[in-house]
Amino acid sequence: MFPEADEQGMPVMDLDSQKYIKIWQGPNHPGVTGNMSLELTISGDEIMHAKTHVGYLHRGFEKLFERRRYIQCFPTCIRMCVPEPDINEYNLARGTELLAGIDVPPMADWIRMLVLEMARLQVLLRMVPGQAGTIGLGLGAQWGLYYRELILDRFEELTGGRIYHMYILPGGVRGLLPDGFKDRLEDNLKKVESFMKDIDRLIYSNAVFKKRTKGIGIIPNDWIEPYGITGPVARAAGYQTDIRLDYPYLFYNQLEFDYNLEHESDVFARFRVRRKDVDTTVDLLRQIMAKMPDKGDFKAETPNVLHWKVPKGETIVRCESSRGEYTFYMVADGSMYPRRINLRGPSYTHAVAVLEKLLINANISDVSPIMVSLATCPPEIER
Amino acid sequence: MSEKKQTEQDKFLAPENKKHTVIGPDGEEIQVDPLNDYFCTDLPKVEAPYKGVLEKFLNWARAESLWVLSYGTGCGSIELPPLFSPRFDAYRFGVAMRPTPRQSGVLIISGYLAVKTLKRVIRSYEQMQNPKYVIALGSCTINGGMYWDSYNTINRLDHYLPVDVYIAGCMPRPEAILAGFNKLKERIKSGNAEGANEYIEKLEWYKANQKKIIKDWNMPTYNW
Amino acid sequence: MNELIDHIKARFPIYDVIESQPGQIFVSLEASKLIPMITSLKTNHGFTVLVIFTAVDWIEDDKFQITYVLNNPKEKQDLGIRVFIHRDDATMESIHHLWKHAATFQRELKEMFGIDFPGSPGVDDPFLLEGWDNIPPMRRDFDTKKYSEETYFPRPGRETNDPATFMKQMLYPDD
Amino acid sequence: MNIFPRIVFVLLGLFIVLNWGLIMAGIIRKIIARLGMRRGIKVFQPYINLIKNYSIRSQLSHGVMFYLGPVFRLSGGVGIFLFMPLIYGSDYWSNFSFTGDLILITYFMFFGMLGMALGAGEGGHPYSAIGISRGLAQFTAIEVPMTLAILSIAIQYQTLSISEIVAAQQGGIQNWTMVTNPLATIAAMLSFLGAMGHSPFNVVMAPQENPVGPPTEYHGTFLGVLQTNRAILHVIEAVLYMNLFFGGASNWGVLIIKTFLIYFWSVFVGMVFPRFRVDQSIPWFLKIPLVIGIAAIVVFII
Repeated sequence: MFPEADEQGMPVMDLDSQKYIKIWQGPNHPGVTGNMSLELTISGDEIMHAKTHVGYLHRGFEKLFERRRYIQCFPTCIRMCVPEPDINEYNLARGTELLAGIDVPPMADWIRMLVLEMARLQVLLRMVPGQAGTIGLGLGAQWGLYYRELILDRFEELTGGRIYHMYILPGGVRGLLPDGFKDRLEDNLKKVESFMKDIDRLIYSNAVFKKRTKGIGIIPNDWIEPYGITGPVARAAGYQTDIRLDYPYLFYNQLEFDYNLEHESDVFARFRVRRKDVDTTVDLLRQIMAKMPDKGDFKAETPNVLHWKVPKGETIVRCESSRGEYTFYMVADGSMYPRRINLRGPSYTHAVAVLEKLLINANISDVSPIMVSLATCPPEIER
Repeated sequence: MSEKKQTEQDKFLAPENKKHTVIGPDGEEIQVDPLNDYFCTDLPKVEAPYKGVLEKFLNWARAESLWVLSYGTGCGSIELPPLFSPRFDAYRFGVAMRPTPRQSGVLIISGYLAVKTLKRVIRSYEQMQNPKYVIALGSCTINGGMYWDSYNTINRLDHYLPVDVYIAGCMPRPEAILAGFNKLKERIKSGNAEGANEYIEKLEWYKANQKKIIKDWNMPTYNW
Repeated sequence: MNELIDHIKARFPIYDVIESQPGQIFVSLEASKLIPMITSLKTNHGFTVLVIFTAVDWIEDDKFQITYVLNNPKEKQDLGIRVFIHRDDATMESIHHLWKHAATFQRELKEMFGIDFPGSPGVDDPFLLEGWDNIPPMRRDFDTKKYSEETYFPRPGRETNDPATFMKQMLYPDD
Repeated sequence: MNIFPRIVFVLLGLFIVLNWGLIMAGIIRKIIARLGMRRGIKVFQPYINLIKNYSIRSQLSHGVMFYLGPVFRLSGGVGIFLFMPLIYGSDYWSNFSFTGDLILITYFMFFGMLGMALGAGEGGHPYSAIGISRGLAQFTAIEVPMTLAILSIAIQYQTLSISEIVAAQQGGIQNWTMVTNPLATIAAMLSFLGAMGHSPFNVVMAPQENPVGPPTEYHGTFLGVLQTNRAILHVIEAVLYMNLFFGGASNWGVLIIKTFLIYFWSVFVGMVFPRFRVDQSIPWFLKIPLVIGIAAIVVFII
């Protein structure tokens, strides 16, 4: 029984009629990804109307950038997407280089690529087993966090930080790889691969898991462009998109890999795409380690960063995050401070417009699998 | 409450919390003012601790069984899942996550607080039961940290909630958080962690600070 | 890409054409011509994805720049369209009928810059802020530091040094 | 035996069962932790949690029924205990067992649920209400194969007294119901999965989908009573299954080992499966276990 709609298309639901309950999922709800909330009107177990409320993490980054010099923006900008901070560094560094016209030495680009792929692996190791945690299979998530720690160890060795690295700077990176780094990383990759076999058995061939995730949260193919859906969510619908292949940045055009596609476009298909992404990432890391030079210049000459007047101009920079296309729009006005840095992450549409539409008629128990399958990350909506 | 303030409060009220009429099952019309009728408007009272050995024993039990409200308020929440993972395993120390504020005793403020979150944090804190403890994670709860000049994040948490333990860093490593838990345990065992009673004693000051920045205060003074 | 620009130039008065990167062009346009142009780009030229939709405050010219970056997924091209409107009484035509998620962008712009988009669904709902009673925060005349100091009880003891003068002080105190 | 010594032994038995329930919870959590490559909680952590919950200073009540909910739940658990013979052949440890106790015990299993539902409903939290509707619907589905299995055993042994059923299974493993009536055992063990509240049938109290179901509003002493009840209930339901299907226990050592293994069966399954939605779990119970249960009856009628 679906409620009537008023002239603006909003459903009319009289809460006093006792047919509907309004419940809030979040902000402190373990099934909601991050600090955001959903206002759900339900009838029985079926969701009649959903509205996303964001802004719980709004820090005004884009305002703060107006008061920060370019180099001061770096420590701030990485906090915009907490689970995967390195893409912010890369985008900001690349945008600054494009605006200022700096050429980056090839060695720096290889190391950047290594860092970005390690970051992607780190996120996927949390996300791929963790998605089963939302429907009650927490064992894989426990194991996954252990293997994620191994990658974080490598980050710590390389950059000194666990979560926030600040390793990529305009003009290059902060340093070369330590001795024996590649061997240790290769060792970890082997462990990750054998762990992924366990995950295949535990999660992806689990009957109950399939039953819970197949056929829910289906995104039709014709939503993708009007809603601006990107990344694994679009690839699960059979839509070929991967920024690394479409708009090759760094040296991605020298590596061999392909789109990871699925066609069912339900929650399980999105989980499958992420699973394939892990294999791709591990493979890419191996290729990068094999192809990168051992030595070289890792930082280009830049002006004194505290007196760096970046010439007037505007540009957009994009890269592929683990969740989809991640884009920065930068405007410089010729002063030492950026005029405007605008971030548009995949969650901006996934968690607001798409989620509100996708939850209609869903079962209330399926809210958290659907949210996790869209990989919503509130901080990048709110900034 | 003055007339002007009343209309200001009404502006922010959720539609279901506005004064309205409900038609009962027998056709009777009932006037409802949800803020006064559905919510408890009483203020809390100070609950004095017991004396002597009994309180010491109970404090030991409270310290060894810390139930944390799983509310990731900021970026520090990215380090909370690793805390319960094989490498750090906070369960060893009696720390566990609870999904509802009624059953939890520790509120971890994991990082900066936007004003909108602060409102929910206050509600969650007030829904927790005495005794309750607050751990503030990260520099941003101490003096604003990275966001000291932001228009939407608070600078010092101790003006809004009584804080038991601060853990500095941006963001603090899991080891630091574990050390913070141990510090909290020491504090509870020594009987000094009476933040809940302190909050009730200085309720007016805390409420004045909270209402200064939460401009749309559309809830009862104390959210039971 | 250049053919496309020539083609558009023939029909719409665009100026300030700048190629910021290969395959990425920014053009400026009069505000009233925007809807016909992006409708034409979307239906005839394959620019089906809206990537960026944001505003820049040029307070010294008393203007808001609204930027629409459209993407052509087939040809791998980006076209940024700049539109300038006056800061006071800032109103722009809504594009929510062209892209479903445009309403979200418009809600944010209304809240952060005070740019109105009449007809966009839910544009007046608060998006990120709650109970905000000051001027829209992303306008450049809003001083976030002053607001923060007045509102949020700064803890005494924080020393803020401008990096450039601080460095000068530390390295060359005699100058 | 005189009534007063019997009451003393009942209280003593309750104390032992409560302690074993708490320690078992600790051991199980420890095993789960080891599976997740962790050290896990201290074995005595459930005791500390219990003391902590009883030491919460402020309590909120939402009305009389809210108070009575945990009390009903506890009386349901204690009620099962009172009529359950614990040790075979011992007059001291057979509690108030009488000839029709099997029927009474199945009634008590539902009694606690209903009382809890009334109490939690008064809490007024929407998640409580959702949890209650899910819980009652699912528990009704769980009861069906369970009841069929019990009927099958009653037909097999021609009695409704648990003591007599245990007595009939003595004399070696070949006499256990597990061997003599495997169909009923399978149906009952499948419904046991649902009764214990582990995955895949714990959507009632799932932290992710529904934090945390009926006990959402319960805290402090109320939660302490619920935890006490859970410790008793887990052991005593395992004792019921032990008595009906696995030959009972002739001393406390055997009881502890058998209840642990029976309870561990539900944990074991729960570790490797995610949870069903309630609209998937009810059809599941009404398909496989139900068919097996009917078959178990049909076999003995023929």
